[in-house]
Amino acid sequence: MDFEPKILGIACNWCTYTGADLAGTTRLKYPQNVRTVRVMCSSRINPSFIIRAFQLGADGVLVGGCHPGDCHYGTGNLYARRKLAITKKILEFAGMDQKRFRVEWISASEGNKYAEIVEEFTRDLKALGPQNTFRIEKDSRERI
Amino acid sequence: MIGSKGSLNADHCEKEKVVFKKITLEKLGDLVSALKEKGPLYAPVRDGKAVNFQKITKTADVTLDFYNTVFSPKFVFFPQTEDLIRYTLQKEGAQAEPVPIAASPSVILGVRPCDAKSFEIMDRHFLGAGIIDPYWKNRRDNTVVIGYAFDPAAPPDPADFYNTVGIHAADTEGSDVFMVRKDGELLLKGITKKGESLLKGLAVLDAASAQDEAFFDETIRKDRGVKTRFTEITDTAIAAKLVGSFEKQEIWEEMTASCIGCGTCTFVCPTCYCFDINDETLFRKGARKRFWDACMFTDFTLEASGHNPRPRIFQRYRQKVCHKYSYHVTKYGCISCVGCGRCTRSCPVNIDIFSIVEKVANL
Amino acid sequence: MSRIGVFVCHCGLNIAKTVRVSELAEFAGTLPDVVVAADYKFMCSTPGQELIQNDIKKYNLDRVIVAACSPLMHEKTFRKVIANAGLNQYLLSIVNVREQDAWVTDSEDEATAKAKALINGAVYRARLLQPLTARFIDVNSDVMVVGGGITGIQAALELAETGKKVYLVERNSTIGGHMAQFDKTFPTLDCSACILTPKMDAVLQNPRIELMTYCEVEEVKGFVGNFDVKIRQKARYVDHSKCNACLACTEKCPGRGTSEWDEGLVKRKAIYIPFPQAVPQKPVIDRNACTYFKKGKCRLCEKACGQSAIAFDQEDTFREIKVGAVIVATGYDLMDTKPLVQYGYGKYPGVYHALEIERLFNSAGPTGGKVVMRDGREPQSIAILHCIGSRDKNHCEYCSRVCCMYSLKFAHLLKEKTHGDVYQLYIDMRAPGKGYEEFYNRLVEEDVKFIRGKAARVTDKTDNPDFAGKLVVEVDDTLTGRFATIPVDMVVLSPAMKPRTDAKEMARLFNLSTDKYGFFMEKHPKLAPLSTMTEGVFIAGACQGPKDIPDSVAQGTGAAAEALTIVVKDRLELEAATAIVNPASCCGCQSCVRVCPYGAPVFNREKNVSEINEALCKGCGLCAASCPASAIFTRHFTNDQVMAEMEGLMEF
Amino acid sequence: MTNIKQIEENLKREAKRLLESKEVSVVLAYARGYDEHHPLPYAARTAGEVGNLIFNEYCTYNLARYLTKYPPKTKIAIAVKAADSRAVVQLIQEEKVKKEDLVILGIPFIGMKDPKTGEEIDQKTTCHMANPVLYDILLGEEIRDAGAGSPYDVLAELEAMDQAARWSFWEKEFSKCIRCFACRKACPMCYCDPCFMDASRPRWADKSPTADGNLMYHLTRFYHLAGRCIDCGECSRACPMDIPLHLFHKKMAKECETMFGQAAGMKIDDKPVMVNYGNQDSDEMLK
Repeated sequence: MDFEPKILGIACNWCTYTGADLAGTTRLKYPQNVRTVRVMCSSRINPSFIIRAFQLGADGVLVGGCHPGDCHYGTGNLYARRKLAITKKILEFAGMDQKRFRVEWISASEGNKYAEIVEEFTRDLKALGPQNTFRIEKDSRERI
Repeated sequence: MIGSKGSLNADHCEKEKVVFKKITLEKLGDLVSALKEKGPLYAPVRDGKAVNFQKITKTADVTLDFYNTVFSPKFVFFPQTEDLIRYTLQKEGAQAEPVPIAASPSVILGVRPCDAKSFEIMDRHFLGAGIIDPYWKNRRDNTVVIGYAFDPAAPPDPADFYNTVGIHAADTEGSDVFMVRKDGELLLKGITKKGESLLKGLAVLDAASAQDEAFFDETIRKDRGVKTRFTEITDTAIAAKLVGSFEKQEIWEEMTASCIGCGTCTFVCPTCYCFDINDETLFRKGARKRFWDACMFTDFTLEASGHNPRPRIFQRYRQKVCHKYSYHVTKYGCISCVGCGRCTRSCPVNIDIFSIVEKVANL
Repeated sequence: MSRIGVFVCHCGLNIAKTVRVSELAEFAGTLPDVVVAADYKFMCSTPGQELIQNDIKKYNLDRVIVAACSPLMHEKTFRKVIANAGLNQYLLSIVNVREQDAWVTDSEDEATAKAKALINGAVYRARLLQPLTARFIDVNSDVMVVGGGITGIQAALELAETGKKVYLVERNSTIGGHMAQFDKTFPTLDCSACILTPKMDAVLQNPRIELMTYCEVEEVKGFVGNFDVKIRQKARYVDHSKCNACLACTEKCPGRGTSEWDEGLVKRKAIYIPFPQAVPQKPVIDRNACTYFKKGKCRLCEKACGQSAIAFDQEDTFREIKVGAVIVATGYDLMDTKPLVQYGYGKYPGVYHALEIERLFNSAGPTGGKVVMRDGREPQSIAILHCIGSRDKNHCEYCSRVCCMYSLKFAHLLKEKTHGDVYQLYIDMRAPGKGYEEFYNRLVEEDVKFIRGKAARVTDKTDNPDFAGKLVVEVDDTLTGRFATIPVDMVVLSPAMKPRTDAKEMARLFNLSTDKYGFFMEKHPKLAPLSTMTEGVFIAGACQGPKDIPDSVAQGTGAAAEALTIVVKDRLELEAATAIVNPASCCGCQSCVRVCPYGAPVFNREKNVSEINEALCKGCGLCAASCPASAIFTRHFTNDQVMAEMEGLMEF
Repeated sequence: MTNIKQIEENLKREAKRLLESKEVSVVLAYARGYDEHHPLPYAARTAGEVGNLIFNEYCTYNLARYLTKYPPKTKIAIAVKAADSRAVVQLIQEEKVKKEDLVILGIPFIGMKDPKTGEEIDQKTTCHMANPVLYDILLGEEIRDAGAGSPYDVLAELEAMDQAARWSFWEKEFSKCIRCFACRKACPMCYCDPCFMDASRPRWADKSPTADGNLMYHLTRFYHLAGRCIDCGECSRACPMDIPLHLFHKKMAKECETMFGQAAGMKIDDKPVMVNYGNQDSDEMLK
């Protein structure tokens, strides 16, 4: 069987999650590789969540928020942008392929953008193959 | 003094049936290979600037050119982490299985006298407190300790204070085999039956001469003269002093003012045995783990209610000193410190535990 | 150990067509802690709801998972369902197997596999869900309107009309604002005072409006529904409770101050009302102009006053009021054109700015409505310069929106009053309002000379002897492509509308954000143009950006309606999923205080920990993600809940 | 550069003056440890205790770490070298200490030695500055001819690696971690107590030192210090396992400087970058 990457999505309630719903309402088809956690705002995302997602075996992580300036909470995603930017740098310097971590601003009206991004991301991750950098090897946790 | 209390592992051999061998340093590799065949071998390995005991995979890694390791070899008997139980969460509840206690016969090569002594102090706790810790016991029983004398010609590290706690630079106590370096050779003497039978089974070793034996005894004699520090402390006196000073908060605060509250001193210490037990689960699989804890950490005594009996650093530091030099004396009859100086050397802010003990002794 | 029930909805065929629903329910039944799993045609239907409620009772469930449509669709429905069965409504997790699963694939296998992973994630999360209780606060039904310009007046009147008590706070001694300075209003050219003064009077007459002129907001505390506002009543030196507005005092006064209302074109008395129709009609003393305050003697006004209303010993007083909502309508300032030295304002007496011209037109103005210049001459030629400071990257990048139209109005009035030559120097003519384009067309007919180009310079130096004594306006005419020099007697500048100089201070008082120019930021540019990030505080009029009178009035009315949505309620439901600080873990770094858009976290210096005012918290979670010590819990989206959900999602 | 003995004398003189005049109640500096090569951070509280103060090449330790343990409004004089002064500035930015409560005794000196190894500390492993950025009293002459180069030069090797090589480098380094937490405890900016690692809901990382838990601990800590780390190198020196933590911190500092245009601990009225946003921010940062 072909490699099917697992993508952990983290989407803000007001824009990206709603946009993802819209993709469904308009019956757009995209790969079923993304599993989404809903949070109220992209600024809720603690960078440790991203690290954890990779440790749990995510082959890619997709964070979605409102376009900067359109945040439901005004400035939340402006802070989020900095947090996520530095998260990206951390992952990269630690040796994680930074292509596995995507941040996208997807508004509630951009169902098609959501579908396109999931499609594209899934394709990219298939090309990259499984993520074994941070993934916890369950049987090698003991050490002496 | 510690030595006067005797050892729980006392199966010292008779004087006349001494097993005494030697090997040239060039053939250290052969010795290492031979020891490795007996089972897992732990020996000093240089990694960057530091030398530490490691489980040997490559013969050439072993070095005997070191003063002392950064970490004590206690982890051979008491690993930093070990699984006690492994379990799987299921619909009907957890399926758990204890991890079998199985230790193959192993050898630790190159243990300094103070560290060898530390094993005996730890025995009192893990074996002599009324409950026998099977993990410790199993590994202790199956391991041969090859002690290694300090070079009497080299000055001791200023952080060391082993002779002030009654241990000498070439004490054989705690070792099964004791090793002395003579120019390009290693002299190995069997101290216990376990040690002797190990030596007997090592074909790579040559027989040692009477001259060698004289050198061996001379080294031990000379090493008795190696002085680390000059304040003499006695177990019971310091234990009493500490009890008396407990309430003198200001003094303790002042003495420990620079402590930052990390756990380095306890982790490098050969006689710190505190551990925590925690269940750690990922998805549905998990293990009940035992792992080192440090009394210097804030959460060491944190209670579920949120109350912490030792919220401040001076309280935790005082606990560490009192435990080692007072409570341990009361409970096990000796202080729980071998003066190896590791805590002092590793301390990020150069706190010297012995200076604190000295101050208390002189109060 | 939790007791979880999983309920899988078919949604007719919407879900069941692609997701194998019975297989899904069966799978859910195998998960640890799941005690019952069922599927049904329509979970949101009455029988579906009853199925859930019966199972809650039958199996003693303490957590419910519904795999159905998006939580944005039916989360509220199912919360009610479980609440009616006695479970806390927050012990519910919705799994979106319709919009984000069944509808976006044709593959049964893929859809079913994804649904399983999603349910597993929900089970992991459900175990850690905590019951939450909605909290209510009482709402103060009064409203404060800050700013007594046309916007504030409109808002106050509308609110009072609904029966609410309104405090109208104005820093000047009269309400009316900039509109009171205007002579005519575009495009209808009706008299500004004629339409404004009845409204000002209506404010005065309305028993539900407490007019607080000569007052400034000093401090704002509290939160939506319960603001505590401290107001400074500046000393008037006239006891308005005694004053009968006879104004005898003003006649006797020898002091001279600069008339703000007349834009400094004339002097006024030291004890004065700004203009004849001022509301209230009671004078104040300008300390800086008063002879008594300056020299220690005079007190002529005191002698003239039959009411003994003069009170030289008055001091600023403070008053605390409680309101449920606030409307900020603090208006704008006209840009100071002096720094734009190329236009010579302040250097050449023949250069005027827009508000000065308004006053020259006005029959109550310094010239009695005649257009005569500072030197007494009537101008024979006038150039009106558009976009002074506006649409200029070096000053105000934005378009001030009203200048084109009032410049046209000026042209019309100047033409009418002077019969001189009138030039309009414009970049683009912007006339998008109702009747505006028609007004422009009308002016084109009126022999006004339109030159498309931004004036480069105004100077009195010229080599051309014909231009002697004239002001020469230099402009690149972009229609002809030629550089033109226009000799005129008078130059009128149409400067940018800017935020009030103290807008930042005001923003800090009310915890508003400002845009890059300093105008107050609305919550959403399209959908919440009057709301702000501070709940219960609304903005209206030119304090949000340049606006003309109709827009300002519309916003005033709109803000009144917005404020009403709050104060009409007795109690306000607060967000239950708010953040809370665990004081035992807080390291006092104040990251939360620095990032919160709502000012909900406050640093308690005594305890050295942050505390969150839950009435202000909107539950976005920014503080929790910014907290290095993990001391903040965003209820319903706590770190452990999110981490557990991720673990569940990634297991299979 | 002023002679180190002279600096010590100046330090003692100023400390005595400050304590005698009651301008401060504590002088944070160094005293002799168990030998002169191992000085101890020391808080002198009386003029009489000033005699215990020393300053030599081994007085490496960043004393800013101790500032946060004093109750608010304590008047403190603190001896700082270049990087240490940046820590003080950063703490002022974060309102953990107030400038008006501090008398900053600046020490311009290059050539400190690591007490553990006795070797001179390579400037490149720290913030590569010679003079304190903020001080009230400078205890020596300002150094004008400080060495050339950037504090980020040492990153070249790691930056040039491909991702797999970098991961194997860090994987090996992090696997050494024994969770003694010396890095966080030695860090002047790590003043959280308890730390996120001590939290039990959730446990961000296993309490036992597992490789994945170590990864979570260190990466998260790098994040917490992004834009705050003042590059004193104390974490790496404190580490008994010799994990080169400073390299990662440096990289984050470099990225923050590039993206947000602000280095940590340079100006007291800066706002920490990770609790801020700016007009220059763009989505390019996420590329």
